[in-house]
Amino acid sequence: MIALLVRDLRLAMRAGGGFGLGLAFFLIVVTLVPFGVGPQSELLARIASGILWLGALLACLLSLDRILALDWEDGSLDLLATAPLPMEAIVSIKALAHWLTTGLPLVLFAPVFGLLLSLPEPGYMPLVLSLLLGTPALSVIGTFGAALTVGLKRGGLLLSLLVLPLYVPTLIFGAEMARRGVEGLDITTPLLMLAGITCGTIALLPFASAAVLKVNLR
Amino acid sequence: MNLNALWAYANPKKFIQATDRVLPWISILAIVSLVVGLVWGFFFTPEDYRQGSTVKIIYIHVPSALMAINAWLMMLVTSLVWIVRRHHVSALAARAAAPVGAVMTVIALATGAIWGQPMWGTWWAWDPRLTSFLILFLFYLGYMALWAAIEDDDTAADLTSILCLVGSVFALLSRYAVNFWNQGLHQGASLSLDKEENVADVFYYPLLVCIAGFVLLFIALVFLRTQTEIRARRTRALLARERMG
Amino acid sequence: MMPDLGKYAEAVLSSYGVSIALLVVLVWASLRRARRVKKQLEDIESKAKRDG
Amino acid sequence: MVLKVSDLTIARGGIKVLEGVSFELESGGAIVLRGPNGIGKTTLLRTIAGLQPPLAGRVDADPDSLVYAGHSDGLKATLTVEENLMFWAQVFGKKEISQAIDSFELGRLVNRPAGLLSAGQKRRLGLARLLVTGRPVWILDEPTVSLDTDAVAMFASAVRAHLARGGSTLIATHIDLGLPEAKVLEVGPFRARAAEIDDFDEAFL
Repeated sequence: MIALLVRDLRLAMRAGGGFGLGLAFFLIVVTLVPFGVGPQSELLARIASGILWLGALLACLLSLDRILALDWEDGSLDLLATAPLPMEAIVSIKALAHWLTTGLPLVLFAPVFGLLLSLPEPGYMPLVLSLLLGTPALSVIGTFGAALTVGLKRGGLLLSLLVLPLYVPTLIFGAEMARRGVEGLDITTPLLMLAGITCGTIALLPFASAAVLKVNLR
Repeated sequence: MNLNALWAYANPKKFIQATDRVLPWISILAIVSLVVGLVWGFFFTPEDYRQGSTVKIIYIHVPSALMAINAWLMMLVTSLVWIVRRHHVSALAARAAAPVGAVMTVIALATGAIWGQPMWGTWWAWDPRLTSFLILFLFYLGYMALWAAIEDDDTAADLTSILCLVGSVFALLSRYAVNFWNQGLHQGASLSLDKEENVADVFYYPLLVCIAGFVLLFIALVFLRTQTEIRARRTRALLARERMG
Repeated sequence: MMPDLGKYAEAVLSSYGVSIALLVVLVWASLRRARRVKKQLEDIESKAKRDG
Repeated sequence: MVLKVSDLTIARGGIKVLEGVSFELESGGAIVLRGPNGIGKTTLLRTIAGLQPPLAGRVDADPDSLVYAGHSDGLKATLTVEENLMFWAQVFGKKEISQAIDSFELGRLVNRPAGLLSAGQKRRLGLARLLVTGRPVWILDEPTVSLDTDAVAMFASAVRAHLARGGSTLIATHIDLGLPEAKVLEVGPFRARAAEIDDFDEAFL
């Protein structure tokens, strides 16, 4: 299992795209927003937490189809499925690798992008914390979507259509937590809900993803 | 009645024979109760003292909203039956119900928006209920798109069933999330089993007739569409057999 | 015969109109597809029976 | 006996392709599956490897004894030959890859990224993967595609060495592998007959 994780991380680094691409996309979103809504820093400060969450979510979405599609194309998935690893472990590792290459960099760089959007001072900790708690759920849910669409030729758009509604609760609680942080309100409730969603998806969704992937490998 | 006897209708041929017998009656009943309910509601009920004539919209809004949710519940049940017992008719019934449920969701959304315009002064408000229905509609879209995208019927049935299961959990979660996110403008439920707390009798009885009409219409449509899906599936199987030689 | 809908006439009429139109389209589409698929299956079945 | 297939019926895309397939594979034995394109050899191998469920019948084998190699080798273009092999060895809980490298004469290529290999070299690397898994029963689907005659001979000697160690193999192929000791199993006779048209039940045909 560790071998699979190491391989996926190594592949992400060798291919060049893995680590950087999502981050670059995030930066572009953050850069474009002021062009769209105007440069007034009070306005930006008010919407900064929401934009950052949305940007992170879209950057995550962008890289989902790579989670399984490459291994599908070169036959690795067939071979992994017949290897002595349970399918649930394979999809969990895949999700973890995706989070380490996409979600974690987003979390780490979010404060920098917060500066660009004049995120108010008290908002940084809750924002980073909410992203740290929420992005693993995005990766796990995304892996489920990727498993559903892995055999399809033009699955990218369908993948987005399937995954986005599933992202709604995570986005609501994550963005709400970041927003409350900015306004200096109590963040306990959304924090607990967000943590609950993440734990729940990590614990349960791999079974669905594995079942779906087995069906697609038939 | 012996519940086990119900499984006999999981056979496609039996299903078509049985539904062919009842379909005309259900269709007639559906049309009669819809016409009676809507005419009663539209022409023969008074205005509400607060909402004026817009109260007449509930005869469409409430039944369609109910059916939008019940259609998804039915798909959830039939998906589970497919996963557990592998009856093809069950999976096809879920497929047949999805577009009906989606249209019901659209009707609920449209009537809600039209109602909201005079009541709240805006076509669209990010009210928890409206928002939840919008999300439900997205789930219907994704579900139907997944069915349409996969060529192999059994694979599609498996994948959509699991999507329906997972989607149900997330839809429920979204409902709570949306409630938390915005305490809404929407009035409380207009119906509950306890009639005392409800809308007045004058509105209540025609509403019940309308709900019955929508339920019957839904059943008739699902029977008809399931028959169609069964026949389409058999057509594909025969064509494939021809190709195999 | 027509009830007086007052200032909300537009809202009430348009919501009935939109909903009934959607339902009619749904029923019509279902019936049309049902008829087509039934015919297609009958054609193929008779052909398959003929050819063995 | 390491693999026993009894009365197996398999389907592809909802259509029965083979039925009543039965055979046994002994330790140290080899079976070559033959038959025209599209008859269902790949589906049969995938069913035996456990990738898809059979419609009927049984496959009896220790699931920890099988290793499957399909049309694609599952190689990563940006990883070197050594990294690719090492990964599969680790997945199967092994560490030793030098023997596999020697058997398929990959020694000069260990540090080359797999993406820069020729088609034949890739195939050899894919076959070397079988050795590093340490599993006794090889299920191979067209293993000699894009191999030249020398490489086919290399493959044959690797299989022979594997059999001599008590391993066994099930191979679907079109060409003569130069393995006279292998039993040939024609798949043609197991071809499923078309289902009755009136049989309008669960399976729709």
